[in-house]
Amino acid sequence: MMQDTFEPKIIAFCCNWCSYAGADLAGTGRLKYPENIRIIRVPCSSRVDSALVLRAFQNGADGVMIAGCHPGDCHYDTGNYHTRKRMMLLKSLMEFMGLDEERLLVKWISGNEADRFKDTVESFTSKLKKMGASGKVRDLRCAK
Amino acid sequence: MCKITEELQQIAAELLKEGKVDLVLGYTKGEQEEQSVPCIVTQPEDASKLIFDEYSEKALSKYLLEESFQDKKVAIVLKGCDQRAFKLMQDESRLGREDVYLIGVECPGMKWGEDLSPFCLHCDYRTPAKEDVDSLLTGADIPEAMQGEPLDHEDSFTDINRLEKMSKEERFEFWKRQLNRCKRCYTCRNACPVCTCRVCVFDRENPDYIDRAKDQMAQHQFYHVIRAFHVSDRCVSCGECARVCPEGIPLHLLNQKLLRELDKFYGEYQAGIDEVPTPLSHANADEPDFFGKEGKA
Amino acid sequence: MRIPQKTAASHQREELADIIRKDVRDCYQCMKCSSGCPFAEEMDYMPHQMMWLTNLGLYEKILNSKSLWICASCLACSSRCPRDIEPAKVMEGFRAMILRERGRTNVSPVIPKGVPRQAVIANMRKFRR
Amino acid sequence: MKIGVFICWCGSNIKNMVDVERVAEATGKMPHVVYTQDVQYLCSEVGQSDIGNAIDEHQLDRVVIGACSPRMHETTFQQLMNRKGLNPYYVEIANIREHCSWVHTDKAKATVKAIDLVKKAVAKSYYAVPLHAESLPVNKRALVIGGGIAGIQAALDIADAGYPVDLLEKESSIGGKMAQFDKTFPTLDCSACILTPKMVEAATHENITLHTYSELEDVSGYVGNFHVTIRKRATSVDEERCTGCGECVTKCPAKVDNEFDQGHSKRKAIYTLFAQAVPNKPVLDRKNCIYFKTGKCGVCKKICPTDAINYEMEDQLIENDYGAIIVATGFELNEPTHLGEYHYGHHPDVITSLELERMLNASGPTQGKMYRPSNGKEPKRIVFIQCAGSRDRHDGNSYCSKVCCLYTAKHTILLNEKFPDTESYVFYIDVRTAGKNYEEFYERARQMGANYLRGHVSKVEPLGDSDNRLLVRGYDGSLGEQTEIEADLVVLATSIEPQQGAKKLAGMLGISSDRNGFYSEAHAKLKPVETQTQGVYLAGVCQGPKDIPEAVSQASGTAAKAIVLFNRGQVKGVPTTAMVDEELCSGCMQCKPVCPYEAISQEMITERAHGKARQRPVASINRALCQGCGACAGLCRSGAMDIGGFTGRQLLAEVDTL
Repeated sequence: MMQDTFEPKIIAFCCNWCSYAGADLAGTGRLKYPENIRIIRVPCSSRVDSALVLRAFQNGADGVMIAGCHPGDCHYDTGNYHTRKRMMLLKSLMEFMGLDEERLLVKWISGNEADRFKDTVESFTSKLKKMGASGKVRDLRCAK
Repeated sequence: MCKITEELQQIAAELLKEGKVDLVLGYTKGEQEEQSVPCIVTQPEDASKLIFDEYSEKALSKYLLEESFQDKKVAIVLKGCDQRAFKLMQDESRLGREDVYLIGVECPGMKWGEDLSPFCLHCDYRTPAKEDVDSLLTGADIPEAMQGEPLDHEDSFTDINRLEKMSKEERFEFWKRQLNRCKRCYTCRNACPVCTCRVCVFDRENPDYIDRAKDQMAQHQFYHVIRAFHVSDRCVSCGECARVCPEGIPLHLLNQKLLRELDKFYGEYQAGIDEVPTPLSHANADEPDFFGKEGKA
Repeated sequence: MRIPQKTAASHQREELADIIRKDVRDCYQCMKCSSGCPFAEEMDYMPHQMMWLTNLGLYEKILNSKSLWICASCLACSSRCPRDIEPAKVMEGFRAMILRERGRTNVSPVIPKGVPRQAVIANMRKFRR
Repeated sequence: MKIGVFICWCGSNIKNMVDVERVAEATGKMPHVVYTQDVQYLCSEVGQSDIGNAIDEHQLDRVVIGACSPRMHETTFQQLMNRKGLNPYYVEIANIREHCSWVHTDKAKATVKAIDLVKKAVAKSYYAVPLHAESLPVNKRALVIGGGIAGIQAALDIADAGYPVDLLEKESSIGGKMAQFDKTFPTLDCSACILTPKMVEAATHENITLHTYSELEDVSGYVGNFHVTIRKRATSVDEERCTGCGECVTKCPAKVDNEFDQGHSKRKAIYTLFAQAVPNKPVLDRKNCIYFKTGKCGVCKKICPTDAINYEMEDQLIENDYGAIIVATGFELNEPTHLGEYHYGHHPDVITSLELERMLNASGPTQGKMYRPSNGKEPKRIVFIQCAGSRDRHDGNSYCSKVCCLYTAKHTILLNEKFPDTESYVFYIDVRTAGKNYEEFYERARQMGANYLRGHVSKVEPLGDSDNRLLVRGYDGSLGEQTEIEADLVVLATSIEPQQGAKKLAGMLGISSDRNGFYSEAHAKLKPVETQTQGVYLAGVCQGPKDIPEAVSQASGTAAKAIVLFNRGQVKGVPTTAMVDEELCSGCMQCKPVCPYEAISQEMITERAHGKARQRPVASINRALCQGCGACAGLCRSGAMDIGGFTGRQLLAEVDTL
């Protein structure tokens, strides 16, 4: 079965102050989660623009995760308010174009929520496994 | 000859004669009856070339950025939506108000082939505000369909509703069908009066946003999503992007969809009428959180 | 209830203070006395309310209340009062004031069912003449 | 470009789950990678010297590390780069411990992931740009806005440290609200007795300049370099000449309600705010002056022995540069007229706590005598209503005003002490006594006879008797019944609110306010006196309701922050700030409102095009202010805005390798 062998590729943009720290804490706590995720460090979730997300999908990412501080906790005060506004629009446009907006996950994970980080990665990975490979935005010639 | 055209010619001739402006940027009749094209008049006697009718769709304000218009005093003809575009350019420091003489005209609604543009049906800013322009010409022949209250967004952009009701796969197929026709001629971008970047990201070689994706479909999706984003909150609802598309792709639906979402969650905002900052340039704690515990993510 | 213009006279307050040797002003209405009182359900004013009426100077209400006589003097309230006011003692004080003023006891002895012997004996003490 | 890749074992921490040799081998094949090595402990001295030697030997100009989280040892490696004469931002770290070896269980898969992560870092390093932190000199002069107790304290602390301070006050005297109070809880110190010496000290301190009757007109600049314009309103009294003899005040024929006494007394049109005012020189209130209204009068001018009255005096604009700004603008009290059920404004015997405070004050309108405004008689029974407008979402402020519980306890104590035959009834929802010795103080109030009734008052109405008394309808939670009290005087504990002009000031200073209009601190726990704008600090109630000791300690906190800044003498920004590509930027300034630090401004550049020099606007980053969040870069359509260390090109490179 396809589902059994398919390993989704996940690119995660984690803000340096909360979510990246949360992922670090998951490591320090030796929590275990699937290997599918590749984390890219950004100063703040608001640094991520829609071009980066689309580019990740084009490159064959089956899921993209953007993780930032909880609203109100942003290291830069307002960054994640911008993130949620921009990403809501991107998701609704993706949905409108018939793309799988579920493949873009926006999550607030604080620096001490190692469990939340682990749970998020686990559930996102298993969801993407069920959904199968992303083909709709994928640039086939880019795929390795 | 309609009243506005008559007055327009008169004003243009006067402005040129008195030396108040170096040139007048307006419309003249094209080769076909159902076509009006941009036209520059520099001599008072040529003012009679100028016309204004329901085919004068092209937004002229972006011409002002071109090199040949620099350091010149220009008079420009603006419909309601054009004036919004002008105001936005002004707010975004792309041009100053001082050297431009604005001739506002009442718009009778623009034709998309036989029909009226859905943008015009929805438009409640056909005529520029009097205080925003130097002369205002009114008295257009308003077609019956536009005489009442403007239509709601939902009632004029019915295609969005139709698409929203489809299944995801149907929507995908729809856009695949549409976007596969795209030749990336960039006419939509060039016609858009708010696409005013000095260098468009899609014209940049490094990082090369386009060349990387060799697959047509993926490229088109990329281009149109990004363009819709760049325009979204700044769209002045002129409808030029869709009208000029040689392949007839209804790509205005993308940014109108975004506009609808913005209005729904962050309150109505009309670029070029309401004051800047535009909705995407600010964010605060009180806005809805879609990604919290109970959010749709 | 309207708080009357004239509350307890100072001689009454002094009399009470004299008997109980406690300052009811210390009461901050935590209601622990009422929460532990075995007879609170039977009372018209619960112990904390008695304390409160004392503070407000509404002695008439206290002197006419059933609660004074339902109180079994089990001293649960007193032993638990975080302010050391000993509500049982305050009750006793009012009873004493009534008993001093002969003829005032117009309350009939009430002995609810299932009352422990100790309470009955306590009642005997109260109604002794 | 010569890149060296170093993979750390971290003892067994990485090596046990990741095949480090394979990672080194795989990344070694990437373009520009000239050297790879796996090392037992990269952070150790041995590891560091291994990297150093490789840099020397192979002339490496970029270093990629596969090790623990960059949050752990980024600075260690950056310092190494510095020592080797390379820019610290030429080192890139792949997190193969916290994000890989520690969280995975399948060695083969973890090794593949580690290779990906290191490759990603190598790709990112291709586009690395050297970065430097900007440092700017600090102007060692502080501005304190607000001359209340918090402002005075902050000014005194900074001045004592030897730095000049300007103290700005909009009224004609410093002192603020505390000057209006009678006694202070929980010690019952006389407010004036402890405040006045501080006021005098501030006025006479060699490092403090007072600007009374002045307001903030404009602020520009940033931490260390604020440029401020102060508007000194025309007092019509020449400060130099005036001796403060008070002759003009005595003779002035115009009488108006005295705001300082909450309207319970009259003052003249030319007046000093209160007897102990600092500076003790009168100001002329032009709105109520007969001369200014009719052109006739001029008594003050005639009577003044030093000819100090100047009707032609104009507002003065004073410009100054400061390194730090302390905001101590305090609060206002809500006028409870909108709470119709309390009858405030309709019956003279319903007053606010501040009015009572003035009445009790020995230097107040009644010299400390209590009276009923309706008939002047002494009140015998006083009802206090707590939370009148506070903790009221419906018709007031949802927050707690914090000080009312204690000052009401104080009022009942003072009343009991001064007028033993008055009765005090207090209707409350909760009594909050969090503070040193506050519980004891509250106990004392109850001890001394205050009757606390738990329940909110629903209605105050005139009783309609000959004495014009009031009937207070409430509920007594203890007795569990509705309770009515006939009262001679009803006192409302009104809600503390931000100053009317708070929002405008916030806009000028670039600081934010919370939903209630109080200024927001940078972090609720750990940065309680800082704001999001560097160099602007918060003291006192402008940040949220608080009592005097809290306001004073917060003020000293702000002073410490300012002094630290001045001692350091320069501000150092973060190196990873935003950068503008002026070629691409059209100066649309959409990025400006996005920036939480007001670090983006518009700047004109001159450009030669078609043989002509032309001016055009572009966005410009103040690198001392920018903290490098990248919200601007995430929005910029043309890609003109970028973030050092996280450029669009670098992030794309990372995405592209995965």
